[in-house]
Amino acid sequence: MIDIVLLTFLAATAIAVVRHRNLFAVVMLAGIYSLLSAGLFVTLDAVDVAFTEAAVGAGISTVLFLATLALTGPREAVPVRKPYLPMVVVSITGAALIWGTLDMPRFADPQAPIHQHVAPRYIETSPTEIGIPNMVTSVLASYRGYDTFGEVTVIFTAGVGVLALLGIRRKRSSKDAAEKE
Amino acid sequence: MRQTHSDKDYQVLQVVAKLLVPYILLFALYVQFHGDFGPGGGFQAGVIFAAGVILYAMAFGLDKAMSLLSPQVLRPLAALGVLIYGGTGVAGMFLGGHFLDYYVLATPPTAGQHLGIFLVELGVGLTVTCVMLLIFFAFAQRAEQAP
Amino acid sequence: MIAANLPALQVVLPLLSAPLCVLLGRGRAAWLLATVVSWLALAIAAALLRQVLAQGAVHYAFGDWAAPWGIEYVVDGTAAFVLLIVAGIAATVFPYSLLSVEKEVDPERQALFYAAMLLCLAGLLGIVITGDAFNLFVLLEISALSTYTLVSLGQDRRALTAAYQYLILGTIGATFILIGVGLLYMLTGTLNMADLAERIEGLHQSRTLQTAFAFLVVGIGLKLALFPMHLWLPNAYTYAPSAVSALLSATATKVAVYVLLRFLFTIFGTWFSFSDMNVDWILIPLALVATFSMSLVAIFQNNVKRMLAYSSVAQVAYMTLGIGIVTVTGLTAALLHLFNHALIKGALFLALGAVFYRIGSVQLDRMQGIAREMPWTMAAFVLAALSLIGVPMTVGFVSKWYLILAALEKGWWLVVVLILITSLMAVVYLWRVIEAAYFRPRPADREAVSEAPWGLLLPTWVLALANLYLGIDTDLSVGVAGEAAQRLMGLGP
Amino acid sequence: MNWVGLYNYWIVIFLMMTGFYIVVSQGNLVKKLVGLNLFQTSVFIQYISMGKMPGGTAPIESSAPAVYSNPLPHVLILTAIVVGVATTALGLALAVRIKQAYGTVEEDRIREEDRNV
Repeated sequence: MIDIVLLTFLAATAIAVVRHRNLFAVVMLAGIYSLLSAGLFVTLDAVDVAFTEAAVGAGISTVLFLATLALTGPREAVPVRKPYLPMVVVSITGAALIWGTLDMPRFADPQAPIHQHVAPRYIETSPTEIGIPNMVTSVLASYRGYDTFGEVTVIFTAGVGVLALLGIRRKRSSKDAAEKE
Repeated sequence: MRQTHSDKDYQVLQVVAKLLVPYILLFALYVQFHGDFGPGGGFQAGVIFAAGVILYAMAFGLDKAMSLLSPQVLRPLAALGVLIYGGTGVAGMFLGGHFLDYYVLATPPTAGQHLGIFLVELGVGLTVTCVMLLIFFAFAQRAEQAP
Repeated sequence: MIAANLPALQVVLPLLSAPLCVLLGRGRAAWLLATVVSWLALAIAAALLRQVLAQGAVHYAFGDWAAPWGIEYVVDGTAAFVLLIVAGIAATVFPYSLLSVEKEVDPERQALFYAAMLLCLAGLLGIVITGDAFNLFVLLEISALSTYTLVSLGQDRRALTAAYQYLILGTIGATFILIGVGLLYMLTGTLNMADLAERIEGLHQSRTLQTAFAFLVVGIGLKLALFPMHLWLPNAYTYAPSAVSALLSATATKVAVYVLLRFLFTIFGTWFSFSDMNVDWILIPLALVATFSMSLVAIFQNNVKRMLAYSSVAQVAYMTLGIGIVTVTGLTAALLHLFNHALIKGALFLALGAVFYRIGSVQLDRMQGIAREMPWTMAAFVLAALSLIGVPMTVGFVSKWYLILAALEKGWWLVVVLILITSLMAVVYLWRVIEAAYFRPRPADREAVSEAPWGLLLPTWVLALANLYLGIDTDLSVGVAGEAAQRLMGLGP
Repeated sequence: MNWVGLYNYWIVIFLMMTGFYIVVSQGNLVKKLVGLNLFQTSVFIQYISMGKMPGGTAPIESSAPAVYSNPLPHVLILTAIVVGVATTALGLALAVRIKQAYGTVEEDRIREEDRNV
């Protein structure tokens, strides 16, 4: 039941993000959205994911957004055009997804294929095969360790990209700082 | 970070930061090395560690944080993290297995898995901490000079 | 040890060289490392192709975890063929980039530039070779993030907006792919491509499967600039640094075409893709409209890089047309054109990069009379241009020939006529460049320049001559492409 | 047909589409990135939802016998979160540079600027 409540809050937050024109408020709402989804992940037994989403979505991302807003300004311009085309595109996409849900395994159905194939081995044998109790860590670092290698590379790529774009200047000498004052 | 803050605001923040930052960094280390048993691991640890330093930078100023953890050091360390991860994989290759085979790293097999997972999580933690801080420094340095 | 680990080394070698580049920190050292690695990657790709031709598909399990529990790499004929062209292009573009990048990218950023180039290469190679649907997403993002960075390093400020636009559309595409892969996982419980293919068999009537299919096709379509989802491409190719334009135009969209092939034929299967979902009814009309309209737009461009970018959208449409025909000949044509167009566009963009190196512009009016000053550069351009048009004795002719054959087999005369018309349109836009370069006098306000340095000429000519050589000796490309096409159609040995 | 088991998914789809709508409809480059974040986070919720087992617990082995939720979606989403924050950081860096080069982060005004050159 608690997940329905959380989902409703999430929906409310998302709508608020669409409507607000003050970008500081928007970024804060996005942070709240992350926190709420972290809460939802806990109710869905994904504690590792919840932990990460809270730290990244509500923490690091928010800090980066705020730093950007300090540079780009907090007000959003009022759009001149009515967003009919985006509305159509989004409606079609959403309708396709809803249609796709009709043949989906139901929520929390123990007979769903994902509980029958591949995953059982992780759950049943990883504690003995790998020797550590946290199955998420086992899968992440060993069975699918190559994905995680890719993940580290992705974050490294982002670092390369941001450094190439923004750069970090060496420490300003105190003289430069004095001139700026 | 902004000049508009009064000194009093800073003082409150500084006291809070002084109390919190060491615990945050310790917690990050705990998360790094406890990922086998509870939730956590290299990525979360890296983000939390970075968050601790970011809090420090907000309270005591960017320059101070950057002289503590200089970008010139962070940049090679970020690269090193990826190399530790990849190196673990290559080691598996040299010892007769495939890339990222941990069983060949040590006997008994589970010890090999422990070692392998420890090493790759270390690589993840290092790269994530350093990249997150580099990105934060890059943004914050620009933001400080905003009009 | 090395022979058994070739599939992993193919990707891991460039991937691990990227952090090394950052450690080296200096432009020239990073360049040297990147170049050597690109040559090694080519050698590995060649060795893999030999291995595959001799003994069939090669499987490689990461961490020695058997699929579907672990991630595996699978190199079959198709993959080896695409690996070869991607690594081959990289092996010519990387040496070229030394001079070009010294001119276009400021020194502090050069080491990062080469790191990003290597990451992009590793990502693209990985996408081709991976046998795991989620791993594909991860590698796709590695190549995508490095590509956004590379595009943004162009000198013009519009490079920044081009990169931003690319980032938004690319991420939407990637997220669509993520949704599609998630739905597939939900239905089957597996992420391994071979395992997926097996389990999808019995699910053809599932609406969830059909939705997954739609999302994957749209997501991949965004990545391969499938008309009308090509909006990011012209700006990205126009404002990126020259070496980046050459690398991207020759490899990125080709790899996306390959991914589309993989999903349509290997994972979903010919029957589901074309008889149940009728994706050919979408691919063929879009391809026909795209070749015509994009060739038309290309004619009116004054920036030659932009002209070639629109031409790329049109050429990619030839490939999707070949796929949409769904015959062995059609697929052979698509694969051949994938290979050949990489050679053609690679050579053209490298030649343009040499022009840019000297005169700092690729606007038509600035390029007037350039052929007298840079005869070798422009000769390579003309050679590749002939290949793009499809003149006999060039690779461009070979792939168009097969495409026309494929259309004739179906009795689609109108399609044949349209292919010929769009080839004529290519003559028109390329002629505009040739006319300006050869028959116009140098504009008064442009200084006379000398021929490009050999560091730029040599790689350009390597690709230009490859256009000629592989157009005459077609055994390798046609042989491998034909066999790969048969296998994709499920007819092969 | 049992519709109740799908209700969760429908809300998640609504969330996804809200994020997607922000990306394609908004003209402010920073807000677009917020939308992209929302879009991706909602896809994460979709993935995590499908791993849930009734009466399950977090997939960390405990001494008491228990039903565990499927760990694989969790692993995939951990990776995807990282990809998401990497994209966000890069996108924001681009926005900062665009502001510097154009003096604005509004799409319409950037287009105008480009037309005037």
